[in-house]
Amino acid sequence: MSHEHHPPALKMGLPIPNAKLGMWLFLGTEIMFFTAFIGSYIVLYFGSVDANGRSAWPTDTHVTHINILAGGLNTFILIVSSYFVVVAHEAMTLKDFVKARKFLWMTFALACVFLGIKSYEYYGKIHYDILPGHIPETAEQSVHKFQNNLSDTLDRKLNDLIPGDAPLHVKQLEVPTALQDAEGERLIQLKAYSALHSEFLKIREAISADKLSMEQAKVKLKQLQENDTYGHIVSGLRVYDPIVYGNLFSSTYFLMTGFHAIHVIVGMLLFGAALAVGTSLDEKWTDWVENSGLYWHFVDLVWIFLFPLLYIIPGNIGQ
Amino acid sequence: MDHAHDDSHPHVNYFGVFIALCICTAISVAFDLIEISPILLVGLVLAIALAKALFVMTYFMHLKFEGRWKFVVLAPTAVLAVGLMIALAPDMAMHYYTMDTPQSKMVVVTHGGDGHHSEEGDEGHHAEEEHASPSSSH
Amino acid sequence: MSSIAATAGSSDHGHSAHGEDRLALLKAVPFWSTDHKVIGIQFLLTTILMLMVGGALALGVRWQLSFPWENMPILGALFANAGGQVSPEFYTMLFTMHATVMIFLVIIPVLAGAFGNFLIPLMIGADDMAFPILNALSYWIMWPAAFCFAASMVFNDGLGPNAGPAAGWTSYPALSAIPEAAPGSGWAQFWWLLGVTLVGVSSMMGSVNYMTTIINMRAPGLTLFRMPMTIWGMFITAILQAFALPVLTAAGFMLMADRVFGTCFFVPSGLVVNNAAPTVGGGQTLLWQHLFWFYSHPAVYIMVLPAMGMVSDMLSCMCRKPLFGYKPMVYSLAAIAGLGFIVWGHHMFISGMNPALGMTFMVSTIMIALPSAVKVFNWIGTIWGGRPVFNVVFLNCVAFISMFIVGGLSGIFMAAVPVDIYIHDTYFIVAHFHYVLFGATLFGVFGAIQFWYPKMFGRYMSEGWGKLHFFLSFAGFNGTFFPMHLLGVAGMPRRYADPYLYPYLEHLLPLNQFMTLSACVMGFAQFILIGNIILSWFFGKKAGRNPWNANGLEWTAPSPPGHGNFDIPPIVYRGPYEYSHPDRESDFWPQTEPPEAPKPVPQQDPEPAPA
Amino acid sequence: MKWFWCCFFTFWPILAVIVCLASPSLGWWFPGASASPLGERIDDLFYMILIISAITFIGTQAGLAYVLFRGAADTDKDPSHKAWFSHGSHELEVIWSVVPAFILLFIALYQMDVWAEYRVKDAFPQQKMRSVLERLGQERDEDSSLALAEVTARQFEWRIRYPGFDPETGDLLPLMPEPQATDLYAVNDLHLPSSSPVMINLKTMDVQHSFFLPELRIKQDAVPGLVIPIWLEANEQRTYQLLCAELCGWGHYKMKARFVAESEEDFLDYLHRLHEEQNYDRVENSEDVAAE
Ligand code: HEA
Ligand code: HEA
Ligand code: CUA
Ligand SMILES: [Cu+2]
Repeated sequence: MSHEHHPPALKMGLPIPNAKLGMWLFLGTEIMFFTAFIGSYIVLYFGSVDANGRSAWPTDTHVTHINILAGGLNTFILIVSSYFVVVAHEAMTLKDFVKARKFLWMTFALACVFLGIKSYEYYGKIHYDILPGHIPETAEQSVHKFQNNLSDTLDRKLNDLIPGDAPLHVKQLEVPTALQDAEGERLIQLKAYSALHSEFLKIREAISADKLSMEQAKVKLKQLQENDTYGHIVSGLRVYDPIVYGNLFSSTYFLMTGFHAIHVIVGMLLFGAALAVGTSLDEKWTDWVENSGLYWHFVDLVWIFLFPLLYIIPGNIGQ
Repeated sequence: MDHAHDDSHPHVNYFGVFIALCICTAISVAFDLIEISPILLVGLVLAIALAKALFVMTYFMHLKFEGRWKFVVLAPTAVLAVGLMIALAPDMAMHYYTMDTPQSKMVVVTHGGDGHHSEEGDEGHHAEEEHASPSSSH
Repeated sequence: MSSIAATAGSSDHGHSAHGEDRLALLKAVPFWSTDHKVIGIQFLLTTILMLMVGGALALGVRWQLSFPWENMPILGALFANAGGQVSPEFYTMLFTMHATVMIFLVIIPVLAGAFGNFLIPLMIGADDMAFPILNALSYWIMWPAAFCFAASMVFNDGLGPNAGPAAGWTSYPALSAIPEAAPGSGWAQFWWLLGVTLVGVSSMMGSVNYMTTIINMRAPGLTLFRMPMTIWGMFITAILQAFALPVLTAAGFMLMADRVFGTCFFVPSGLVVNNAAPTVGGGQTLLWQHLFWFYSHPAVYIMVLPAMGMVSDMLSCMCRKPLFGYKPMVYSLAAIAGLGFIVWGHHMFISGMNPALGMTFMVSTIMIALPSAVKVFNWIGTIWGGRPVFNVVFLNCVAFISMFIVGGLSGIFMAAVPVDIYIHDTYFIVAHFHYVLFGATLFGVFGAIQFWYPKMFGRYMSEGWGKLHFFLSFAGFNGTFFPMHLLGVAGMPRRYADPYLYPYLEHLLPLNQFMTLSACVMGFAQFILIGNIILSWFFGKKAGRNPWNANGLEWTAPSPPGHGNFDIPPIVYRGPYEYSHPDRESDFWPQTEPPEAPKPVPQQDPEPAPA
Repeated sequence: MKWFWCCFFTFWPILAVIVCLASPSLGWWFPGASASPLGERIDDLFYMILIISAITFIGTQAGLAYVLFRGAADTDKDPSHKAWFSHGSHELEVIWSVVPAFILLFIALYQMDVWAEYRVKDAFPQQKMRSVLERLGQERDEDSSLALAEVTARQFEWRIRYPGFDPETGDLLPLMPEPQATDLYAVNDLHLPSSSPVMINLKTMDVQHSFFLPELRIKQDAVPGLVIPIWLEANEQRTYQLLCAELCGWGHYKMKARFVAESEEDFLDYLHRLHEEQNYDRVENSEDVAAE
């Protein structure tokens, strides 16, 4: 690490160790890194206008599945962990390494909790398919997405029923013969499949003729789901409402929180290194803990800004 | 958690700072729950975020006890960070030229959601409806 | 070669015992070493190799421009199929990779990587960098980056006319963001972006390291305003890197995500590209340009400031005269850097930017000529009344000044927005940046190689070959790039695989052929440089500690310095430019010489036993 | 040897100046005098900067040559004589920062008008553009667009959309932002009235392109997702080159098109011709087609 060769009296430069100075400079670069993300987000937010020239950013938390309480909880968790880090560092300077380890462990654990809550939020997004590139932005795209999802479901079912490597259209041709040979549960399944498939063909035709509006698609899907024979196959399907600028929204959301999460993981690695030495943690690690702590506080700082910008403000401004 | 009151070189009441940060967070979340004009809300919430950031930097990151170099390191980044956003705004956030994308030709009507927190509700996205003026571009 | 020749030889003999040492430094080069000198030399050799690669790609470009659609020799047989003909896709790949290699693997690493590494600890009297391991990493990460660039050239259909990144080094979306827009660029563009990110990481590691080292590890007495200009140049460059580069890295991640994960930061919706389905999106393409140039404009100063610093040092030494206006030089360096952050929009004047921004950026851009003017005049002032030694170092420095003036003045044309309406994206731009990048920076680097070579390897480089190299490079350079101004005025657009499709450009073919010829001369002249570097390891005249009778700290260390650099920890008493002090007998006054010295000692060389 | 190098560094700027002076006559210069009033003003600005920078260039290179020669002469005269020990001069620094500062500021401010006229929408010659449209007999209301055509770039061609004629009155319709049934289309062939300012809307279907008319000194990028208005005014009735100046893929170099500036009557005729071609339904030929 730092070489202190010259007698301190003759030392030029700043009265702080190289490692700490380097960490601060690195944090400066990190600020610019997140500035690019956050700045892009802010300008894109305002720049995503509709015909009225106003920002049409999706802000409704029901639509975006932004969970303000989860975000708030995560803010709280990071603050607690930041606090634990200072306590741990203080313990290090006081040579109370047992206490330092205890608090480092707690920080580490809190980081895990943070990531857990984050994954829960991600899971919600994935569940509602709020993923970049997946979101319909017009009613037309919604209907198409419905068609694609239905078709995928059918394909999956077909593959279940007729295993093998043959291409789908070949399997499709085998369905009538399979129907004749089948009996019992398999027969029921096959019947359900082919009934659904013929429904699908009608739907597809209607869509390509532009005759199925989104509302009609919803009704149609409901009918399908209520059907006794094949309702269970499509029970998981949904006609997704379009979200204008939803793709851009989810792009920025995942970008910012994703890179923040990567930073959290890096922080965990830093603490993990100090924890990995176990009971032999000693004053040689004080600088390490201090600098990892600085880094960790920075991660906290980023979140402190992400929380209002991503969660609170959009969630309230739209109404 | 009173053991935080150990005295080390800079005398900081870390626990106090911690409580302050928690209160700030709570206030932010509270703003979400009460009715308040959006502009006020943005201002207040950002002010609180700034306050929190300053707390973390001055006490947790010990900037209060560092020499003047802290300004030399932090001032340029702060200026550049704000400057970059300001410079992006005229192009990205306001549009001098007319936009020509499907979204920018729609009229988005938001039927403001009734409440806030029906988390991950059972139905899909349900509150927002768009009346896309039939996208005639192609 | 008056005063230098007179004393330089005298210290030769004492150091012949260092032969072992000398090779030790070189032998470490292929391996992992954390010694800053080894890393510096590693960088230097790598970048010279890359210069040849980038140059070969440039010659490919030149071939197509002077013999359009004719089978290309050598390179054509190697790369392009279809019988060695340059296809338009291949041409795009050629200039994209030419620029990429030259900028990311030659100019930036040779300045910051090679000379920054080698010189910073030596010139500030430190034993090594602040973070030696990080430093070594910043070199070795260049190789994965180079690998990514190489991969980007060979991906897809293998080596062939359809392979390679196809969006220029500026990589503007939507061309770079939508794979269908450039068939064949599929994964290539991704690899390219990954490569850029990796060099970015490398530079970032370097810059934090340099800043820490320069701030915190200076020798006692070396106050900020006693630092040599080289150190100032490196320091300010490191600051630029540190604060501008992360933005490009961030933007690079966004563009990569657009290509790979379906995000849409730079992809507006509803684009119909290559008859594919309309894009789903919502982003804005101009955002990339802003973020890209927010880095890449400061980056062009990253590519020149260290060279400016080195030239200042070399000039002062070669003219045996203090640097004219040291403080104005430092301030102007800082001013260039500061202004450099607020001018990026001049690359976007006609890109559909808000016109009000255009005006703002025009004023700031033109004003950046001011600190540059101060520098130019001060360099001339340094030679003025000096006693120049017309050696290779000096010649390259003068070429630097002369070429920088040309490149800078053409910058003024482009900075004037109305004029830029016409000359934007024509060869005028190409002329401009080759003048500043090759004409200024590379000539500065050639000089620097000659100047610090004795410190690196303990031997002089050959003057004769050096002069020949200089002459051919200079003539070839101007023959290649000066006519580009005229092509630009004639309205020849850049990045055209076949400009002669347009009647009003047809008559420019002979001129282009002349330029290609000159480029070959310039290109083959580089073999002389390489030969000179290699042969001088073995046959060069041996050099002592201070072969040029220079003042800097690096000259008080052995040549080449051993591990830990200084055998006597240096203490600094004065600035680095006290040449020809009237009260002294010798015409130089090393920074480390104590002022109370009873008698001026001409040759400060205590001859310590080598370790 | 040193005299050689002194001459060398003196010689090349002289050569450069000679080449520059000779190049217009060798054809290595602007593609003809500017064919538009705005272009003329751009050329004037270019020449102004050329003169300023030529003076600077000659001045600095001469200064460089002078100090080189003087240095060489000094070392010749008295080899033991030391260099001038000077750390600089405060007065000189002030002079050579203040003088360029004024020159540069002047250059910057002097450009503003032309730029504003070219790019700032409010500074467009709207009155003139309106009167052209009136002369063409376009039915106008106050807020219909001033643009006479819409140019859409795509890999690798230019698509042009003109407003069509009113089926009832036969009058020229205004250009609508969205395509209309009456619109007229052409590819790589832009016709516009000459001798008065006309406006077009520039768009792109795919990636970024740039609309470049070298003879008129006009260039503007077409940005995905934006409609950018450009106005132009061709002095002469003739055909001009239209190129793409922004890298847009492998075929960037071949986005060749022409711009025909013609009289207003010819322009209307052209539109009528387009109208007929487009509405020509090939009825007579339908049997031949079926027979094949
Ligand atoms: C080392 C690299 C370097 C340097 C130092 C510069 C320096 C400058 N550059 Fe350059 N530039 C590039 C590298 C560089 N540039 C590159 C690579 C590109 C193209 C990228 C791409 O598109 O691929 C580019 C493109 C570029 C453009 C965009 C053109 C376009 O695409 O349309 C512009 C426009 O303003 C510009 C301007 C300037 C100016 C004003 C300076 C000034 O700093 C110059 C200042 C110096 C002087 C002016 C000379 C000395 C001064 C005097 C002798 C005093 C007296 C002078 C006067 C009174 C006029 N540059
Ligand atoms: C530091 C940067 C740098 C350097 C040194 C150079 C050096 C050269 N460049 Fe480069 N150039 C750029 C940076 C640089 N360039 C950039 C940024 C662009 C813009 C790209 C874009 O538009 O995106 C560009 C674009 C560019 C173009 C325009 C392409 C176009 O727009 O269509 C041209 C055309 O002539 C060109 C030519 C040259 C030549 C002849 C050299 C010569 O100086 C090279 C001299 C040759 C050598 C030093 C090597 C000699 C090696 C050999 C002789 C070995 C031969 C071996 C084999 C053939 C096996 N360059
Ligand atoms: Cu279109 Cu280049
Ligand atoms: Cu620039």
